[in-house]
Amino acid sequence: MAERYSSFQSGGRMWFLQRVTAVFLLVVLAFHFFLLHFVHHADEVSFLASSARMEQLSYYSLMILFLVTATFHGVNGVYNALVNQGLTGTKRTVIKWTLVAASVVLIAQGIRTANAWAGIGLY
Amino acid sequence: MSTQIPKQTEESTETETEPASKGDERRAEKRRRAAERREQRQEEEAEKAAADESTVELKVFRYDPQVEGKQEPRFDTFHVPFTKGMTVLDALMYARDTYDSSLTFRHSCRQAVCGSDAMFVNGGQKLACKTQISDLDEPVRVEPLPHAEVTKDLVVDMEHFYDQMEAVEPYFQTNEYPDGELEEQRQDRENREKIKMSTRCIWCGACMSSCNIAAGDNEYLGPAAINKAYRFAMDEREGEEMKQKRLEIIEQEHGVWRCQTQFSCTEVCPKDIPLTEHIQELKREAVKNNLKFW
Amino acid sequence: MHEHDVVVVGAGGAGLRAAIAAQEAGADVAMVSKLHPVRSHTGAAEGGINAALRDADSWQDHAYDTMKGSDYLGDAPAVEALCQESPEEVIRLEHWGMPFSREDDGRVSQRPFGGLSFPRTTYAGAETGHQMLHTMYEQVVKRGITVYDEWHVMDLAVTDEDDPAERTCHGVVAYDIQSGEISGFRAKDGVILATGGMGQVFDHTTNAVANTGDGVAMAYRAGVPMEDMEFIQFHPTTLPSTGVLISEGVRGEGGILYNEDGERFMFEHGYANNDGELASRDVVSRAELTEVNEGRGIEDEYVHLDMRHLGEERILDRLENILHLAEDFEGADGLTEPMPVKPGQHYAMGGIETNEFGETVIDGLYAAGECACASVHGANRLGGNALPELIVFGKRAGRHAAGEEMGEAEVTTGRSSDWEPADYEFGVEVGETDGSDPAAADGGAVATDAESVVGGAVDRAQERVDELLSRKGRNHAEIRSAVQETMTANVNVFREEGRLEETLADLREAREAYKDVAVSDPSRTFNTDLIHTIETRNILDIAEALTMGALAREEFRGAHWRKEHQERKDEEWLKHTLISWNDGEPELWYKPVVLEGENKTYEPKSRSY
Amino acid sequence: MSQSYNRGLIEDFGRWREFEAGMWAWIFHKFTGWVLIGYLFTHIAVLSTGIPAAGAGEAAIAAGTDVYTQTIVSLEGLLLVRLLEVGLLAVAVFHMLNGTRLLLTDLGIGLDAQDKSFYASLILTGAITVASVPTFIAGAF
Ligand SMILES: Cc1cc2nc3c(=O)[nH]c(=O)nc-3n(C[C@H](O)[C@H](O)[C@H](O)COP(=O)(O)OP(=O)(O)OC[C@H]3O[C@@H](n4cnc5c(N)ncnc54)[C@H](O)[C@@H]3O)c2cc1C
Ligand code: HEM
Ligand code: SF4
Ligand code: F3S
Ligand code: FES
Repeated sequence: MAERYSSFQSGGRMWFLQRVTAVFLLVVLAFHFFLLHFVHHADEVSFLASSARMEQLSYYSLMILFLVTATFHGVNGVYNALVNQGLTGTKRTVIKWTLVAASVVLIAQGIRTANAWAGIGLY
Repeated sequence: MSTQIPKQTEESTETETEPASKGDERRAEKRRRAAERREQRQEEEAEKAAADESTVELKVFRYDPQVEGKQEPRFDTFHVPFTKGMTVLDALMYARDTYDSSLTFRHSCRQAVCGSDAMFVNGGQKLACKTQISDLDEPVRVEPLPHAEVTKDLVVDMEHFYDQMEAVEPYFQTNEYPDGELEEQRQDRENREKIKMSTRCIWCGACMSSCNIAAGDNEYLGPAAINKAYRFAMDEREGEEMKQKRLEIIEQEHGVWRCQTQFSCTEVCPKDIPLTEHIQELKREAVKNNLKFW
Repeated sequence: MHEHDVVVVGAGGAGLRAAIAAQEAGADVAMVSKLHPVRSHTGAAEGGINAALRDADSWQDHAYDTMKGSDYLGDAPAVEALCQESPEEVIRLEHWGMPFSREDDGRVSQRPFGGLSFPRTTYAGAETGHQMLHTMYEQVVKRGITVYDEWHVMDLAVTDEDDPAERTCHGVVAYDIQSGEISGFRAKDGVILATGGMGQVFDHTTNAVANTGDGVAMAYRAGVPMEDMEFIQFHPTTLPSTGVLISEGVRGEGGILYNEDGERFMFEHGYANNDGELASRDVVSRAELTEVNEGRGIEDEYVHLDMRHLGEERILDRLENILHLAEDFEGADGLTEPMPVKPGQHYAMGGIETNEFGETVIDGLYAAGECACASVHGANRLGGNALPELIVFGKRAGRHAAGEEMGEAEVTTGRSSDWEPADYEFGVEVGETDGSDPAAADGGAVATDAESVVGGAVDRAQERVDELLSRKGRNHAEIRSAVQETMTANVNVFREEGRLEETLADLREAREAYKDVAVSDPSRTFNTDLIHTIETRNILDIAEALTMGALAREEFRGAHWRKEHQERKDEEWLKHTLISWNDGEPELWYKPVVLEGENKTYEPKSRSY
Repeated sequence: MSQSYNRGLIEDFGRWREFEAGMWAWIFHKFTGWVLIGYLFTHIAVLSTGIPAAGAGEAAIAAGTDVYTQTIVSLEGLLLVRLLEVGLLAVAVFHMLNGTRLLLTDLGIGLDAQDKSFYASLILTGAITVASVPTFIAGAF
């Protein structure tokens, strides 16, 4: 099957994932904004309230997924933009891995925060 | 003997010899009318000239790497008498033939089929021969296509564009010919309709010049080449196997995924080819195709 | 110096087909063209390609129609070759992917065209030439044939024996427009001229600005006779302000011509009682001009072509680009109003004398396409017969040049046994004014071995260019427009002796003026001023030959109408006019038409439609 | 493609005047996308104060004196932050609307109306932003 796989390049897959994550983000970001600015007002934020939400498994997992997709979508978007402007060669490889590293840090930090609220020991 | 139509010959000789013939009278009458019209027009033109409207002001980009005084790019101004129906190309030709024979631009067909004269007119990629002066604001600014190397004046180097066009294997390929020597391949009308617009490209390069992605990524195939690929990928005469290969070509690193749907290409194409639509359709085809394997 | 087996000059339909054929026959081919191939004027052809494809049709009928259309001045072996091979060539185009319009059953569509007894014109919308040109260029790309684009061929490299029939062509000299460099192209097996039309001889033309007849003029000066130059087709439906062509397809689909009084004059004034608008082009052109001359024209200039009754759907389906043309170039909306049209120069039936394999009298020199005269169109070309000519004779010339055995030619070239001298006295001196000016002259070569023939030609071209660039003088543009004006005024659809003579005098004057011509742009980069100046010389030579032919032929045949001679004179004029350059002293002579074909002998009949 | 010869005026930013809808949409989408990812990083950074807060003990949390709550409350107290949040909303809304436009484009829907849909995205973004100003500003004074 290996040869068959050569018929698609990551370009196409990434493009597709960018769209899929966009669709997901569209819903979740709307929900997120609505929840945190309209249902609960910005000046009412407190650790308690955050942690109350986070303790629900469904909310927790939605937020983690939100974080992961947003990071992927955002970082991949940035990377694409740079590549489209003619980023090539070593520079490109360096930036690529820097972005990957930044994403990993971002996601890790995000999960730790969520864990802190959810009362999960891992933070 | 006479292969000719007797009536016509007779009449045309008649008109020459007998001034009183009906045709002649009518002609004379019409001449008078035409003369009146002409007079009127001349008056109007004179008025216009007085109001300084009868000439068009052209600002033309000039550059020549070899000629002293032109090595530093500059704009030259030409005042060209306006006539009804005048195109940018007409104005340029007038300026060249009357004022400065070194004014250089490509042109040939004057009818939007050869694709030689895509230029940057008042900030848009246009075919000069297809752009009416009367539709433009004055002064009319004419520059060579952006994002291309200027050879001289309005002439740009098209080599890169040609390379991109030829990179997509722009030729029909199939292994499935009908049996008879004199048998054509069948193609239904619908399919021909589907590829129709894509076959109209005249290689003018306007689209490529307008696309920011192509400007940034020199290797991007560009809208015209992708459209060319579309023309073959969608042609059902080529068969499934070929389509697969075509999709691989346009899926390459600098292929369809580069397109950011800026729509500028579609906007400027003088042949009204829905380029963005074609690119998008190829992206979908490619994804569909890949989903089979993912 | 570049070296190839076959060098094809020009990359329009004929050149591309010739290159492909030569390459398939095993030759190393190079194409040299002053325009990038896809910019060639073949792309402008709209209407279609005639080919007897269907069972109910036959190539014999096509040949008959072509002969009749030619007013019996076509040479039967060439006409029959055209009609016999056109079907397979059209199918080949289809196999190369050309997007023809289709019928419901998926076969290629055909439509009726003027002068044809069967609807045998295959087409791709109203952009047949564009599709054909691009399809063939694609094949050239596929085969990896070398293309030198934007190289202007200035001259042929020909040996200088006294008798043109003994000369050999060893290659060409070309000027690289991009860099200003002049190079020789040595052609071991042959040079094929495919430089297209010469419409720029006139000022109201459907032809491109690049159609300056360079190949015709080069071959002429190298010693190849010009054949039937007086036969110029004027297309009846061109837009008055630009000369842009409105395809015959409009009339084929049912478009109607009206005069100012709203009369359908083709019938009502009896110009063509059977075929009406679909009569042969010369008939319709003269009818229109007669209407205008008799005061029934609109604005005293044109008539109306109306297609509104065809309905929007049909127009959009088959004639869509006509709508765009009328709107972009004339500001008329074909869906809601009739389009203004008038006759304009369209096609040159005559040209470089060749036989049915494209060979000229000079060894190793071939010609195909509009620049050549085989002759298939005789005194008048039928619509849709030029595109098949490109592919049929392009292929033949390509193969022959590459050395394929093709048998004995039946059409003769040069002065074979039955030529006939002409005793016509031109009142005006014609030909070279004074060969001493290196900028204006480009005579024959002096060597015999290939290398030095090409080398010598390069040197002369270089000298000429240097001279043009370095001296001061007048601009070519005024000379060019003087020629175009006199030609349009006097050598148009209607021709009379006195005015033709005047034209020769005007041309003489233009020649004198050309002696002072100079190029004011000193650049070596993309110097179009220089190119146009060189082209203007070609225009001059062609205009003169054309007018000479028009004066000599004292009859009315096909597209050639003479005021003083209102009938076709078969006893006297069933012959081709030929003009030889004779190193600057043009000479007129004749050769008989070949009416015996393989199929039958074509008896001249009255040409009524 | 010219890298070697810079034509100044023609190829520099002076060209923005000549951009059409599709190009503006592209530029705005880019800009908003970058702002959003930038914000995502800062957002997580700010929220991370929740980690020390969680370690600081129940009491502080209950009283609302933990680092996290304090940080958020003080930030939200600043008018500037509130205004930035309105900006963020505008950016996010535009990116979402135009993103939807792009997704439809990818599906081949509404290509002919691409300019109109861009203008619609702009107008809607404006409307939504203005409409939510009261909510966003509420309690800031
Ligand atoms: C508007 C229009 C519509 C037509 N419609 C039809 C139709 O419907 N059906 C039909 O059968 N016929 C039609 N014709 C006629 C037909 O299109 C032409 O006769 C034919 O295309 C000529 O092709 P060609 O290959 O001989 O020349 P072209 O296509 O004109 O090519 C000439 C080539 O020679 C090159 N060249 C010229 N001079 C030089 C030089 N000095 N050095 C190097 N290269 C040179 C040019 O670059 C070009 O590549 C139409 C013609 C016109 C003008
Ligand atoms: C809410 C729903 C969202 C939708 C519908 C959406 C849609 C899209 C789409 C379709 C693209 C691809 C553009 C292209 O490649 O042509 C894109 C790019 C991008 N998105 Fe989003 N997006 C959303 C949310 C987000 C979020 C939350 C972020 C930040 C984390 C983000 C950051 C980006 C970035 C940085 C780009 C790349 C921009 C560029 O081309 O420079 N998006 N978005
Ligand atoms: S797609 Fe349109 S704009 Fe692009 S090269 Fe072809 S005709 Fe020109
Ligand atoms: S302008 Fe460029 S980005 Fe895509 S839609 Fe056209 S190719
Ligand atoms: S001159 Fe041929 S496209 Fe404009």
